[in-house]
Amino acid sequence: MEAQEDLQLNLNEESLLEMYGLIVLSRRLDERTWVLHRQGKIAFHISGIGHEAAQVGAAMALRRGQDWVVPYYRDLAMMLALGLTPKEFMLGVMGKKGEPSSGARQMPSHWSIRRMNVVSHSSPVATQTPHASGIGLAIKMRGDDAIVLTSIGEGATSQGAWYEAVNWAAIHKLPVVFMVENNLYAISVRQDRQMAVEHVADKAAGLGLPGVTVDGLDALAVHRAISEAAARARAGDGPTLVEAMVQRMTPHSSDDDDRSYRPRAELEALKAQDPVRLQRDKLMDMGLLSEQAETEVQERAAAQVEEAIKFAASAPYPEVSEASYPVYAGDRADG
Amino acid sequence: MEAQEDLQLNLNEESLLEMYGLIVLSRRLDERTWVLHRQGKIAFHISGIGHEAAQVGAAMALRRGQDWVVPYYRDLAMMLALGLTPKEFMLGVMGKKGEPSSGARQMPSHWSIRRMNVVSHSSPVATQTPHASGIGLAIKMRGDDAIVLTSIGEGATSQGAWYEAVNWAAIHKLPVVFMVENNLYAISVRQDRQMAVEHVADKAAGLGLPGVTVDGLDALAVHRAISEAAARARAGDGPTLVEAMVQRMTPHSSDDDDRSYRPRAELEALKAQDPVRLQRDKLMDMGLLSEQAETEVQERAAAQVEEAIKFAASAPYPEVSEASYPVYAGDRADG
Amino acid sequence: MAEITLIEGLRQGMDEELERDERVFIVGEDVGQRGGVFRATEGLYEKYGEDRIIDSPLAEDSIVGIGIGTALYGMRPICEIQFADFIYPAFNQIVSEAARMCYRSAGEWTVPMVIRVPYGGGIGGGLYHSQSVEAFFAHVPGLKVVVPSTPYDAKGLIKSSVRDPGPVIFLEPKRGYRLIRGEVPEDEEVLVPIGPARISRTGTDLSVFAYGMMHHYCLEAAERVAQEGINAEVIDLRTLKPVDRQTILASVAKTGRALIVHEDNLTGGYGAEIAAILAEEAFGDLDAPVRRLAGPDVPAMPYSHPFESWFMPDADRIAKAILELAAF
Amino acid sequence: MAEITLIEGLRQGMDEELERDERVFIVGEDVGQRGGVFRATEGLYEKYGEDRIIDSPLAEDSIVGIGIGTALYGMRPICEIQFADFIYPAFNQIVSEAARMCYRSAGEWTVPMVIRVPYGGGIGGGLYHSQSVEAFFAHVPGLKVVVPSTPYDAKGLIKSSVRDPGPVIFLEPKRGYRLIRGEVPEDEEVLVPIGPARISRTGTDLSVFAYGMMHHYCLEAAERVAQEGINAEVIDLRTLKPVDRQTILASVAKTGRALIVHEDNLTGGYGAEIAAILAEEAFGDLDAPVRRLAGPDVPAMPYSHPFESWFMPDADRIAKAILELAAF
Ligand SMILES: Cc1ncc(C[n+]2csc(CCOP(=O)(O)OP(=O)(O)O)c2C)c(N)n1
Ligand SMILES: Cc1ncc(C[n+]2csc(CCOP(=O)(O)OP(=O)(O)O)c2C)c(N)n1
Ligand SMILES: [Mg+2]
Ligand SMILES: [Mg+2]
Repeated sequence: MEAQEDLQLNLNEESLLEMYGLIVLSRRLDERTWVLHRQGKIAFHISGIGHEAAQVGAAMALRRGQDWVVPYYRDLAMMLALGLTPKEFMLGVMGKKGEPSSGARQMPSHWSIRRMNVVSHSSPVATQTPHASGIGLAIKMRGDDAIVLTSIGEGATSQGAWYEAVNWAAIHKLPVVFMVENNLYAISVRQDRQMAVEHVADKAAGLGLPGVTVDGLDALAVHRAISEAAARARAGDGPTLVEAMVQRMTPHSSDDDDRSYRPRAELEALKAQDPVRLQRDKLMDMGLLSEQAETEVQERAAAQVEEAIKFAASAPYPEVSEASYPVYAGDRADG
Repeated sequence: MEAQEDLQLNLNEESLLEMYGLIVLSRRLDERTWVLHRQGKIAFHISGIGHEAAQVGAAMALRRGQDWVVPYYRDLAMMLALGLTPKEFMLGVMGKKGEPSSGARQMPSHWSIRRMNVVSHSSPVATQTPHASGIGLAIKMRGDDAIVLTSIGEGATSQGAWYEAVNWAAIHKLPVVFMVENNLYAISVRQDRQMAVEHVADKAAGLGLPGVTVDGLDALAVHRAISEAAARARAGDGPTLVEAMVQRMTPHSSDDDDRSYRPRAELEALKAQDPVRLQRDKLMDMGLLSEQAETEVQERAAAQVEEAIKFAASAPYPEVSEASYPVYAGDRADG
Repeated sequence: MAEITLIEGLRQGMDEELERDERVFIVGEDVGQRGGVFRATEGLYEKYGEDRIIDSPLAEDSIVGIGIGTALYGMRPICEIQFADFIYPAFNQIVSEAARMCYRSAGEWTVPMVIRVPYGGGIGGGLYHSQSVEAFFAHVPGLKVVVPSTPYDAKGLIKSSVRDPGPVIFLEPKRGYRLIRGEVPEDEEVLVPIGPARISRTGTDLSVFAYGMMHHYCLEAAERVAQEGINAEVIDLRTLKPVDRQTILASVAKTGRALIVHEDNLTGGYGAEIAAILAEEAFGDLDAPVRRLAGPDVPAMPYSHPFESWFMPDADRIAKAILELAAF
Repeated sequence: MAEITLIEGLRQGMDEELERDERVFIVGEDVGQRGGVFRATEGLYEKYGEDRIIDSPLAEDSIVGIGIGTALYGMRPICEIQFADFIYPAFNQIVSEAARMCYRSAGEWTVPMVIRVPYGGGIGGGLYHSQSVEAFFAHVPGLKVVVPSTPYDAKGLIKSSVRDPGPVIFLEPKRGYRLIRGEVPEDEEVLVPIGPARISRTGTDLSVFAYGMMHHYCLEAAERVAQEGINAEVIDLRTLKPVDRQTILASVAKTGRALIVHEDNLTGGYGAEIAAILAEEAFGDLDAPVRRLAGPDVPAMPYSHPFESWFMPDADRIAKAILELAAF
């Protein structure tokens, strides 16, 4: 029923399949990157496995290229939905020349896609949230037709900076959607050591904006929630906090080993709720995805991934001379 | 009725009169300090006028000398209730030798009374709140029979540090009472530019602890609210946020001129709700304060204030040699 | 030409930039109706309205963080930190974000913003209303750090800072706001470039480097020692980062002696970098040790009046240091 | 004697102090079951329980602020900041509060606490997992700043830091955690006092000052140049604040030449203070300019492998600098 509504209101058949294709692509790319790491071919990976449905659902609720996005490191699927190519991702993973988000200066998965209004973010968590509110303020000052979505993990909402930023948006009714990807863990720290509220969305009440919790394993549910929040923002009714309940199906990053803090049975149980499978089943139930189409989606994704790896592996490392600039706007190699 | 309850439950006649005496003393001291400033005899004063009832009500809900207090700069009346003498206050105001809170290193009204477990605080707002939670944590770790009360203005609750600190206390159910003295202004900035919630107490919901708003012009109401919060804390049930609605009846400080941002009529209206008069009327209604007793209270306060001024005015300035220590614990003049 | 105060120079500069470029706006605590606690933005709220002169909540990290967001979108924020002492909550946004944004995005994103910071002692502000913070920021690549000491430079440098394509920490010697007066032309645009130092008194016997209020005390001291036959060159550094090495080295090549004066704590203070540059690059020119005269290594300027004078270098102490160095 | 790693030295030191004094506890992100992201606290949660090895929320200002509160009450917190790069949110509590508490209360309140900070590059951490932050804190009166470079010093200095009556910023060269091994006696208590530097290689031709990982590269470089007949003295500063002036000045009095090496950015870095001390107090002893070899003035160490090597001083570059300086 709700899915039918989506079909009518926001998403046509094509975009539902696009959504699924992106989710699959993200998963394949992500899994393959873990393999590269195990093979010793790359130094670091931080994964979005288990978050994909929420991210793609969110991205597709935006007017891509018009609205602004201030993401965080787990947002591979969101970035793919916003136009990051697998090749670009792989350049970043391998620290190769021309990597578009930072010129190979940042660790992998520190996004920036200028052409899509995706703003550069850093590693210190929650630093991006005030930027999003600032962008919202600027949009309001300029009277532009845009909104901004920013994402973050539930753990990082413990940072004072996060509260300050959301507070700004609430006071000034800024066109911002604060999306929290709640996977219940911040590295090893569980939500109950992170906050005393049951849902991150409960924090909204203390800041004076609406807060909703949504099933982040369901791309359509997230799409709906973010669409509603975006509509509020566009209408001048201010920000919304949307908490998507997702699951971290991997260790925190390739540097992590989760065995000391995460019961194996818990991890096993997550697999029964794998968002990729859930979306596939849903589309099949809706009659939008045939077995054959599914095979094609998978094959297309796999091919794109392999092509990206080949491309990035043969790309050169940056010249050392590039490292010394631009410290200041306008700096050039020869300056 | 409620007052009768107070009389029975927490406060006897004597302590109600003590409370009133402290409120009057604080007001006289505070007013006289403004006069000293106008006379050019002192450089700076920051006033608690309009906050006295809330502060004394709160302080008397503590077991003074056993519980801990982490105050802020407006808490003159609270400090008097905790044992600060008018002489000590005046030494601070005049920056004289032996000023007990900082040895004349800090500006006036930056409290610290070691003997009463009143912790030194600084000027940057909200820095004290994590200290209070930390003290709460230490009390819990040691299993001691104490609680901690910390106060702050409503504006300063916009600081990220404040949220982080309250969050800690909520997660660990620490024995902390977070008291907010809401006078609706942060220098010139009104509450509606500071937060999007109606009451600071609403912030509690987002942090997972109880929050209450109480009439801060009524010492007994505040006494009751803080007593309840303190009882919860002692029982191991965790922190409470108590917002006392008070009024700032003066400019922010002697450096401020509020004419550009505060309507004169608004200030006039406050006078009808002067907490000192309200307490007096209440005690008279209760039959606890005669006209003659009132005169005595006033005279006693005035005498104490004059004595303090005389004492501090004739006290020496600190030796310059004192200024160079103690930078590190244990440093001495001769080190 | 009109004689105006340092704070008036600042206000004029901001006013002109607000007028010139509608992307420019001001954000900070009490900058609106109150006109700032020092009245630097007085009248601007009335002229430009609450959408461009914005009272922030009491949260410095957000003042800078929000400012960065608007700058990424193309605005030109002027963020006011009420006192330098209260900039630390914003340290993360300034150092991790504003300073590193351009480099970390290989130049794709830049943060054109000014962070105005009244700093320094001598106003009865005690430990937390008197601090100097330049050493922290002058250490951070990606930031520029500017300190005007005259009304002319205040006006000219704030305007250049607003136009700079990156983040500028603009330190205002608050004791000089009304104390320092100077002529500023009314009929021409005043722009002072970020970068060059200014030789405010030429001399031959030794070089004195300073900025902000200390620069004025150094000039005073130089006049005093002139009566004893010592001819000091005084240099107002004006831009601390990037620092004007040429002017510094040329002066010491001429005089052979260097004294650096600041009111911030000595150890690890800004003077250390100047001394290090000289120790490295002026070795052959130096006829005497490089001297630093600075605030003592106590946490900050204490309140009581005798303490404050004890902390703050003044013309007397500077003159004494000059004489000692000249006699080396 | 057992040969152990630097991180094992640290862990042993903390373990012994937790055992000795029940007021000691550890607080930080992932320090509990996870044993810290670098495993510095591994096993301690199991041994001392969740009440003494506390996983904090993801909020550094509160880690330090809560720590201060417990210290005021009489506890002895060891606060872990996961990476130096993430210490800036806590800058206000460290600088405004921990550092100034003793002075501002005329000694009535003190903050005995250790803030452990893994720092430095060479681990593929890119811009935000490689930073060095010592210059900021070495500028702040009221703080002590300590950097061990060996397992012995790691153990001995962490124990002394826990026992210190004031706040200690304890910087850990994380690249050396497992790389650096050394002997540490098992049957006697290891305590290394805060303050004294250590001459780790005596020499006569020039003095090399360093700390952390750079100290090891300096030793390596010194061995290399020895083959070319240059006899360098290498000094591990160990405590950056308060710094051991005597040892520094005595060494330069002997050698007449000084090279300072650190991986933090050059300008306004810690080396500036050492250079300034020498320029001021060793003028008569210096036979050559004071040289600084440091990370370049870009915002931080970039990620890509060639960039990382470009940023970080290594034995080659240090050897080259030694030879140049010796030849001056
Ligand atoms: C200011 C800061 N402190 C610590 C870290 C180290 N760190 C990186 S991710 C992380 C946990 C984040 O958890 P959460 O916000 O829940 O996001 P998730 O990774 O679960 O998606 C931590 C502690 C950091 N990046 N920034
Ligand atoms: C971090 C910081 N920023 C700014 C200031 C300057 N300042 C001092 S008091 C104040 C307003 C405080 O308002 P509120 O918290 O409501 O307390 P009130 O003074 O009204 O009691 C401001 C902005 C400060 N002391 N600390
Ligand atoms: Mg999480
Ligand atoms: Mg207020």
